[in-house]
Amino acid sequence: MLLSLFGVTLIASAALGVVYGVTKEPIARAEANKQELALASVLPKYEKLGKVIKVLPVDGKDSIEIYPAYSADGEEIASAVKTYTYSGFSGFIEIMVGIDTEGEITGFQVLKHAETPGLGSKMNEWFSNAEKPSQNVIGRAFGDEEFTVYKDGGNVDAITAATITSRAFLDALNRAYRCLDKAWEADAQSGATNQIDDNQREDDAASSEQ
Amino acid sequence: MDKLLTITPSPHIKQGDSVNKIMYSVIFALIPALAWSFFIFGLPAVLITLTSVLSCVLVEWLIQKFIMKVEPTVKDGSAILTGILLAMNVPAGLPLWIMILGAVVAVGVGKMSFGGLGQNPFNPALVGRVFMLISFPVQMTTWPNITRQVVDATSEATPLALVKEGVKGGASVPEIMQTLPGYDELLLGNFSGSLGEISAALLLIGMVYMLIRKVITWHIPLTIMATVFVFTGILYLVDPLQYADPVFHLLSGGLMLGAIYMATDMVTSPMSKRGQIIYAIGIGLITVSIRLWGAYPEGISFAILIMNAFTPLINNYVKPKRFGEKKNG
Amino acid sequence: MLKTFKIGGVHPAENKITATKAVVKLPIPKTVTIPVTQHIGAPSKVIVKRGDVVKTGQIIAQSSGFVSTNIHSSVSGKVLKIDTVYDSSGYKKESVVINTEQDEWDEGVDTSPDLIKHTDLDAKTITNKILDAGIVGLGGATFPTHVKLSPPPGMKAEVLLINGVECEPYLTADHRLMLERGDELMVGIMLLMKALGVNRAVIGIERNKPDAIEHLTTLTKNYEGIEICPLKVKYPQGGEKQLIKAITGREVPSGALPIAVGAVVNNVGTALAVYEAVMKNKPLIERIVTVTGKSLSKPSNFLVRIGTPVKDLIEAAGGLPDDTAKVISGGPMMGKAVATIDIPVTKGTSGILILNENEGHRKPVLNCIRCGRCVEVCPMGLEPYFLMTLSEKKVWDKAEKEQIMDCIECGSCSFTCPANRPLLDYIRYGKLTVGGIIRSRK
Amino acid sequence: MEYIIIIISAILVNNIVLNQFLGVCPFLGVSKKIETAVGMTGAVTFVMVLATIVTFLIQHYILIPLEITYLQTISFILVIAALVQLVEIILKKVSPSLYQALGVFLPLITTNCAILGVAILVIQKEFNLMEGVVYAISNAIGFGLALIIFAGLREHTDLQNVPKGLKGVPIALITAGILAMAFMGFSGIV
Amino acid sequence: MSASLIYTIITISSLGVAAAIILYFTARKFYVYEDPRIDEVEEALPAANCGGCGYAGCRAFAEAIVKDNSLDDKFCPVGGNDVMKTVAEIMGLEAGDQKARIAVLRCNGTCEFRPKTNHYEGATTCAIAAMNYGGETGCQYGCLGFGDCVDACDFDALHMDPETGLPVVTDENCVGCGACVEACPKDLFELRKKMPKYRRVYVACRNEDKGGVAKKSCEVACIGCGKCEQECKYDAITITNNLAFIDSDKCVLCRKCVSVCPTNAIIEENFPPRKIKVEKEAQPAES
Amino acid sequence: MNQWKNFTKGFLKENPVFVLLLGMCPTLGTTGTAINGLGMGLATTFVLIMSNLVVSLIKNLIPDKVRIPAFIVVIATFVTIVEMVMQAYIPSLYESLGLFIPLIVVNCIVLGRAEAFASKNKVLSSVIDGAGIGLGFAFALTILGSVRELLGSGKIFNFTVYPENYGMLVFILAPGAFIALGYIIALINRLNKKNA
Ligand SMILES: Cc1cc2nc3c(=O)[nH]c(=O)nc-3n(C[C@H](O)[C@H](O)[C@H](O)COP(=O)(O)O)c2cc1C
Ligand SMILES: Cc1cc2nc3c(=O)[nH]c(=O)nc-3n(C[C@H](O)[C@H](O)[C@H](O)COP(=O)(O)O)c2cc1C
Ligand SMILES: Cc1cc2nc3c(=O)[nH]c(=O)nc-3n(C[C@H](O)[C@H](O)[C@H](O)COP(=O)(O)O)c2cc1C
Ligand SMILES: Cc1cc2nc3c(=O)[nH]c(=O)nc-3n(C[C@H](O)[C@H](O)[C@H](O)CO)c2cc1C
Ligand code: SF4
Ligand code: SF4
Ligand code: SF4
Ligand code: SF4
Ligand code: FES
Repeated sequence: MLLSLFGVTLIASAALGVVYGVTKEPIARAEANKQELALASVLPKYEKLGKVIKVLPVDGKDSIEIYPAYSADGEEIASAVKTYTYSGFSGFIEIMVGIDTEGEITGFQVLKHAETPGLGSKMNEWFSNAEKPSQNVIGRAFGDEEFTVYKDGGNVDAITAATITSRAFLDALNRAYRCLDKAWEADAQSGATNQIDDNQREDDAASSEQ
Repeated sequence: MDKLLTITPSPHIKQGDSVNKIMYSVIFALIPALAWSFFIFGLPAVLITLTSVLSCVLVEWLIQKFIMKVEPTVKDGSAILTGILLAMNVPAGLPLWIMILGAVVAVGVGKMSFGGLGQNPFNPALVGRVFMLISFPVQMTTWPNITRQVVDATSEATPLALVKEGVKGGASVPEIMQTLPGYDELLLGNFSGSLGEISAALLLIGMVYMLIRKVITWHIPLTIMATVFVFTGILYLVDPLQYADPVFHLLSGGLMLGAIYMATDMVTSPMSKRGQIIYAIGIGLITVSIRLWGAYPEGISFAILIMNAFTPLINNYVKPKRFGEKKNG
Repeated sequence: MLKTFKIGGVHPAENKITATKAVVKLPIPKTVTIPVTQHIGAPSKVIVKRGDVVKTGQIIAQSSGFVSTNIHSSVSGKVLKIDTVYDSSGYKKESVVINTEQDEWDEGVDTSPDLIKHTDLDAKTITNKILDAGIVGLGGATFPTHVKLSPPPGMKAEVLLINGVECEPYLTADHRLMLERGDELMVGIMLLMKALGVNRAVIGIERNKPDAIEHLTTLTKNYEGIEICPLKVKYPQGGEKQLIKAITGREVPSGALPIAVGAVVNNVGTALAVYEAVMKNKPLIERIVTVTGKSLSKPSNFLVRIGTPVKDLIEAAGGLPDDTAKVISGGPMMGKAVATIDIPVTKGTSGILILNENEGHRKPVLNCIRCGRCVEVCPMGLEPYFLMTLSEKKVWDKAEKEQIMDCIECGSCSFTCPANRPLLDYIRYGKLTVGGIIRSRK
Repeated sequence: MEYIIIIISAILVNNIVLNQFLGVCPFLGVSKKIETAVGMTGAVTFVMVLATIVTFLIQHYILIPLEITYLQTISFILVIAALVQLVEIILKKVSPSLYQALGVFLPLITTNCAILGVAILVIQKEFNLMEGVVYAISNAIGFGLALIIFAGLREHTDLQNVPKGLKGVPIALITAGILAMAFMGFSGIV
Repeated sequence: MSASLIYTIITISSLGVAAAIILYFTARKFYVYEDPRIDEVEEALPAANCGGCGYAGCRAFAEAIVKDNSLDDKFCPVGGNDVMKTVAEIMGLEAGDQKARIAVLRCNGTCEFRPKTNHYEGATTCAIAAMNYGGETGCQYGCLGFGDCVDACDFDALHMDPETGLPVVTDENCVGCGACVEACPKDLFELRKKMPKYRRVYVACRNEDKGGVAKKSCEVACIGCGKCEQECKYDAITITNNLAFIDSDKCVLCRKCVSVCPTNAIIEENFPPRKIKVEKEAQPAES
Repeated sequence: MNQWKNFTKGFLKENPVFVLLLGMCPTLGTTGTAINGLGMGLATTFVLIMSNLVVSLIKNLIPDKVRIPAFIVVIATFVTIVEMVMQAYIPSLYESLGLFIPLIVVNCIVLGRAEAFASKNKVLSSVIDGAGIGLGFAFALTILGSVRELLGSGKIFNFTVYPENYGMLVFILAPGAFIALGYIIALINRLNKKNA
């Protein structure tokens, strides 16, 4: 009795192990693919990516990842920032946003969210609608002021009946820019070390990895 | 014997009240408030109400005639009442096609699917309203501007929504209050909102009428109001900057409409008086919780629906005092 | 504050048309039909046969058990046949049909109108005389009175309540009886008290009979231990449990008998019958019947022999009106509609009510709107709408748990329902079935 | 505060049955009578907490260290199945009365998505053990709340004259839908 | 990769085996006696534990079956009829080989034959009407016509004929379950032996009144005259309380009694038409 | 048994969703759109076919006492395989189905079929049974998904039928799932009755 059960589990687990072995690569590739697709969709045409920079914002638990992109001639043209917010209607939202060296948004893509279908879930289309300048964020530049919705005295039209999501969305974008800004500053100061020190009480721990 | 005698079991006589009379008294009690909203919102309100009532009645009639194949009973007035209450729960200017969908859901899903009058566990008008609110959040929260001096037709938020948005935006309640209509206006209804939530005073007059006609008893409406008053009162005392005062909560939003006309729907509320009090307290607490902490600015519709769901349980566990029961026997 | 019971109750229009009509003695009919089941309990055994000659007051059917009683001939004459005949139950029942010849009374019956006040009989003898005389409760239930007077071992009556409430609309038989036969009634009550061994009796009378209250109050001065208790007008105050609650403030527990709270309730008519049986040796062969109705030309109170055809009563009251919809044996709340007026008056017939087309029909039944009015008016604190549904869907276990057996069938629920639900119809059916289930469990 | 958010969220806002669609089969299956619903709630609470703890330990002390987290599904279900059976056997012997009240529901629970679902969600949401337990209890309560209310509603509608075609399951589902609609009023509270 | 394969195998196998061992020992230690049939029945069930049967899982279902020792109202939607048949075998609950029966209505008191004597307005169920009185006609034994029987039939075998006011049995659908017999407060249904082509001869009356009275209330009432009893060579007919009864186990369908009945109280059904038509005009059309 | 009948019974007469009411969680949880419903249905079908196949193969090797655990292991294995394969090759669907993929393992239909059918029948019938029931399940999910998608956002399989503005959001959300399924089942009951 035990033996046959043992046999079944043995075969089953062996089969699993094998399938795992087979799919391990494709799974990893799929993940990477997704990342690449996202990057490609938010950045202007680029030749190669630089080292990933991780910046931990003061008001967040996790770091934000910055992917600098370079043109063929090695010049940095823009950065993709994987940013997030916790203030969505249903909490966590993760967004990949591309920002060029001028601080202009080149594109964005919502990677993860749990907003209400039909309401908050419309972020992707809403904020990139080229026909509606009041709600489109692509092409807009971050300046001294942060993006906010009209309701809060800002300049972006919120998704109808989903102000909360819209606020969260803009919050994530703003965070992305702040971190990127920090990274640039640090870059400017300490050259290649990527070591950033925080003078606008933004951040205290940042590091770079492969 | 040339004429046949009639046989029925006893009793052989009847008290005069009938379902029709009850329903039409409620409709009658609603007339002042309804007329006022016609005056305030003008033609759109009339259209909305007509559409709603007609759709409700038609849906009921069609279902009874062609699907259930029974003698239609639309004359009893309950569908008309559902229609009026449904209309009073939406903003004037709501696209009529949404109104029709809402009526179909209210009567078709909320009432007739369960077998018609008296069989439904949930308040049909509220099923319709919540359905519309969830499905068409934009249209359902676009309130027409009634400060008639302003020409443009942009929407105006209701006092409750203004407070909620304001608090979220970091303002304190007293600051927001200054921009809002005063209590006298809330009482008389000179501010924006659904058709039926604009005049607390006229709704209260209707309540008095229904109490006198013994269509409803005081237990449900007054308990709800008292619960809301006490709950918001406590919060107000704790932090007047965060929370609006209890009178504001009583007079604003659909509280009056809900407490007087919708929570009292006998079909969907508990039978025993003790049960009704529990039910009403539940409605009060949930309403305030949703108002203060939920996503919706107004919570009475949901609160009533939720307590409707509890009604069978309450009926099951809270029984009237039996004759000969041990307690104080 | 006038006394009354606490839970529920309704107030139907009283319509006591005949309240001022003195009782008229009806002539003896040509034939009488005397069913052998005129009481709750086992049917009596017929002891006469076709062609026998019987005298007025002679036993023609004998008690066949403890809860049963004797039945006497109400006329003298020849037994025509023993047959099954419709009675107010709507079914054919075994009956003795007698052709009246003259009015010759059985020996020993004192037919004189003199009032006899004193007797030395002991409790046991009184009870036996009551059994012999075939006395059953005249308040409607026709429960053999001797059974009530013999409390089960361990129980002791403390107070006798006399039911002069007559809360049914229209009926005035008890009212007239209290006005016209007050002294005999008082003696009857004294006898009942003696039989029960109690020294206190309370007559409950609703306030809509002020003359009766006044009359009896003056009489009580001569009779020790009897009090009058005026009550608020509220149906079903005459219900045994409600009356006990109203007068003594005690609640008979669910499923228990009145004796559990030390009370025995008897109707005023029963008390009068007891007087006649004990003091005059006169068995229960006649009773007062109210014949009434809005369309009737001569509504009256009659004193009639048991077995008289109802038709005769209606004739005497002016004949059946053309717009008659319903003929009811009893009052409008608890009486039984009858299919034909060819039925006899029995011991339980307290009234014949004729309803016209306007009031005599039921309205179309609508869905229950759960307004809770039936719950509000139920004097037993039940939930009639729910009991009806449970009976309709045959959920018997739950119906039992919801105490369907406590229903006293007063009809307040059906009376009040705005949706015209036949609540009591179904509850009765439920009671019947649940009662059967309970009995079969034992 | 964290805990309060977890609790309110699991019970009201993201109710496991009405909002997350876990455990719908028993929700429809054992809601015909209020008493059964109460018993089921007890059993689910018990098993859900136990299963969450055990699977949490397996995840963190076996699967993660050995880097074989892809075995989550199979190992969790095995453990839950065994656990339920174990509890059942022991309960039957130790406390027949408790078994009568809760135990009879145990087999039903193995194939209840809610148990496995919550176990997996606890891992996905990266709760620590304590949070996981609170989450499990709250979900069980949320399940029970929905189930008992629903049982009440069904006992009620079963006695009504529901049109023939809708009798039984269809009307139960519609009722559940309206109930879910009502519960949406809580959205946004946390 | 190979390491993880090994871990995989070890983990799963040991989990599985450990679970099995622990279960085995606990099961022995905590053994409780139970009716072995519970196990057998459970075995037969699909073990889906879905609760579709309305019980808390397959085991609870099995326990309920064994405890009630009946399969009424019990059905496993996953397993379907096959499984239920197996369960029935285990429980020894097979319907036995009873003779096939079919329901007949022993009343032919249509509106035409039986004049109304009053008008009923109470709750429209036979049970309640019967509690209150004998019925709308002079015959207190006859059909009340509110269709309690129709409601009771689960097999669509009964419907009310609006013309006659009587229920009609659809022969093909009737399975002889007897629900209608239970339901009728007037005890009008009888389960009779099923004969070829649904043929039958029976007394469609339950009136026990004396002849004259019976005839007065209903034209086709059995008056208890005894002619059929004399005519029947097979002793199938007995008369008690002024009422004839044909025992379906003895009746050979010769139909002699039908022609002698003076009130047409005996009905023959599903026979080919007779050669000479004996004024049978009044008979209602067979279903 | 007639294999064709064996195959088709899962569509209407013994449809796991509409008639047997099993596997309700994925039915409701994954049918926000038709495509998700179809995906979920097919994933389940795969597991059903494979587990039925294996179970009917090994049915004689497994002693009764450990039958259930063994079956669970078999099913869980295939579920995990589906999980990994989907993750590798159709990651977007994998993400939108989320939790419900591992939950196939507790779907009553799968174990129920293994127990009730595969453990008692030959390999071929078992596979056909699995395919029939599985496709019936997929069929049901697709129908429900289409109805919800259509009513909720005016699309079917992402193909716009009417403008999204007119969609009733509630049907994409939880309540709509219950309500839509309720009416569909009522309809199917009626159809089944007519056919019967
Ligand atoms: C069930 C439900 C889902 C909602 N989903 C979202 C959402 O995803 N995003 C959002 O910003 N608001 C959502 N809301 C609406 C908000 O709670 C709030 O009403 C709105 O954001 C504020 O209104 P406004 O945007 O019209 O100013 C939802 C509300 C409910 C009841
Ligand atoms: C089976 C039975 C036994 C009874 N036994 C007694 C009894 O022992 N003592 C008594 O006082 N009444 C007894 N009663 C009478 C009832 O209490 C009651 O008076 C009677 O049913 C009539 O009441 P009603 O007219 O209010 O319906 C008995 C009644 C029944 C049905
Ligand atoms: C609802 C209801 C109303 C009754 N009303 C009266 C009444 O008005 N007068 C009366 O004497 N008995 C009435 N009775 C009968 C009493 O309950 C009780 O049986 C009777 O008074 C006992 O006396 P008896 O046995 O002498 O008839 C009523 C009973 C019921 C159930
Ligand atoms: C006091 C009272 C309040 C009512 N309130 C409502 C209501 O809020 N919504 C509604 O649809 N019908 C209402 N009705 C009408 C009716 O009871 C309702 O349509 C039933 O629920 C239909 O079965 C009300 C009726 C009364 C008597
Ligand atoms: S009085 Fe009538 S309508 Fe009201 S609850 Fe009772 S049965 Fe229903
Ligand atoms: S008849 Fe029965 S249920 Fe109805 S009110 Fe009277 S006691 Fe209550
Ligand atoms: S209830 Fe049963 S016996 Fe009667 S007709 Fe229907 S199937 Fe035949
Ligand atoms: S046969 Fe019996 S149950 Fe059927 S309608 Fe006639 S009386 Fe009612
Ligand atoms: S699929 Fe059955 S409980 Fe979730």
